Amino acid sequence: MDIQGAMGIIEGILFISGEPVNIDEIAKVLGISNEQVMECVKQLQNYYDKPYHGLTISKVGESLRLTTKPNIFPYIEAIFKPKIKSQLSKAALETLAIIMFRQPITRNEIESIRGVNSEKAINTLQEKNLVFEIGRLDIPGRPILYGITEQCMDYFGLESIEDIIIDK
Amino acid sequence: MDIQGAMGIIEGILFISGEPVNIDEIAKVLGISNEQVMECVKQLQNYYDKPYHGLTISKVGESLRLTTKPNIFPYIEAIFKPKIKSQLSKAALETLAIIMFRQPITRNEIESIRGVNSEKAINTLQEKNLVFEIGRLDIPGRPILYGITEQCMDYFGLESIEDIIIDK
Amino acid sequence: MTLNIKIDAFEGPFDLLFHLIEKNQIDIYDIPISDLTEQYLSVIEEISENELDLASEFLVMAATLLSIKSKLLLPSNQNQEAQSELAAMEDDDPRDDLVNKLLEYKKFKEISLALKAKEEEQKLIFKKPPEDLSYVWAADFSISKISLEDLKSSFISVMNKKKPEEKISKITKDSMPLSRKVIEVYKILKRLKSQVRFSKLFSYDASKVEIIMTFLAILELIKMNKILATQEKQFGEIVLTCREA
Repeated sequence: MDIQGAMGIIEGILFISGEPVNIDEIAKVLGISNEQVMECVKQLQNYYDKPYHGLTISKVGESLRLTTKPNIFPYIEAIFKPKIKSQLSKAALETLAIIMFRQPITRNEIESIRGVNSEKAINTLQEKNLVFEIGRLDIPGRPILYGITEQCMDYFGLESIEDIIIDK
Repeated sequence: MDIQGAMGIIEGILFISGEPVNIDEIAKVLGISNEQVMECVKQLQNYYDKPYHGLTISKVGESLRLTTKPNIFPYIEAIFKPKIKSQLSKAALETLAIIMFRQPITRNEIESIRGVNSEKAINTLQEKNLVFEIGRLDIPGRPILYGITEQCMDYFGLESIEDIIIDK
Repeated sequence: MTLNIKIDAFEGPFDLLFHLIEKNQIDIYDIPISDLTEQYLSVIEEISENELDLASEFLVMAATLLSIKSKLLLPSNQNQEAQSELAAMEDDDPRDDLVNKLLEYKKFKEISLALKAKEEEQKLIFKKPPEDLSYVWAADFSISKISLEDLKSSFISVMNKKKPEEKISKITKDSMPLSRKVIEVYKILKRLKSQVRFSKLFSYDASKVEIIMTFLAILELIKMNKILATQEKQFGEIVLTCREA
């Protein structure tokens, strides 16, 4: 498989999927290594960086996704009137921040860091599929352990959770 | 609006839409003429023609659309087919089970049990002659009532509907 | 000092403390507990005038602050002979625990702000709806691999699947009005005629709200002179008896 052909296929796969696609899966279908996939992505991204392209490829967690560039947002808005995406409350963001860096973590531990009841915030995050029950702790009461989902990385556009600390 | 910026926006709009977008609409949002839109498309197409791109723009009637190139289809199939196939059969199996044990039943009722749109699944089952329209419910909208066909009963060796008892 | 603060603006007592610390440019490693406690109390006082339902967490923090304040006052009453002991005291600053918790909270507060910024960024970019390819393979569904047993188990699993509606019905159960709960509890006690332990009035997996409601119902019944409640020791089991027997 030559690299140019692989680039086109990767572009097509991401286009069809809409949702982020796992790098392993792409590598498997193309019969190349993950590193080769990333090399293709890097080259595609070089093209996308040109001003005459409105798309961009990004890595979220262990997946790749094709999205529009932020700068064309006003035009997208003008033609499609996208639904206003509901944003997370302060409570939900705080709770998510804790789960992200302390996972797996119980509700009790979250509440002792925040100092307030966090049941509602956790429920909201679960409904939005940003956190999930990883398992249960083997102590009396068998409390639920929470962790973040793959979709959470997509939601915030994070390649890894360290991005959040580095960007600060 | 410079032409490069317009190209990026057109690309983004076609990408998001997934369906053909009317040229007039694009021209209006960008504040340029239809001819200028087509000039942008021509230039974008020059780039897409390169082997390292898997997408292509085409004009259908008075609209434009972005699709994958036909030559990458085998890879699309290889990566998405297993997923879609198993989803499809799971949906069909669930829907058939519900119709079998709850007939006569409307699509609404099926969907409230499954929690997802079930139109495609019902269509598939009808095409396979496993379920059919028994009649209609005498309420506003007169929704269709579904039941399993004789063929389906034969297949599973059921003498009559009464044989079907769920031992829960 | 006039404080014009709404409790909604704060995520909890730590958040409120932070607001005060930043506003007064306090060094977090050397918190003037007296001042801070005073300010904290005046804020929650003002708030609780309007919102009686002030979250208990805010009151717990008030108690914590007061307790730290009193501990800090203690060493000054002791004699100054034991120099070494004093050094040990410094190691064991009563504020440490609070400071550590505040620092921990601050870290996540900052991360949550960074997440907020990322969320804003992501608002501007769009994914494309996935292409519906199912039509390409619709013909592949085949009944030949399915048995009646498959159908039964599929049916049972789909019927048992948790549905969002269940959450709604759970809420109505939780928010049973107190008056109904009072009647319910009284009926149980009257029927049993003997002593009943408080913990037997709700199932082991009862929600917090349910337990609180039951407790409130008990208080109500005691006030109404309908039942007797005894508790042998602190945090011990509460035993209830019906007065009319």
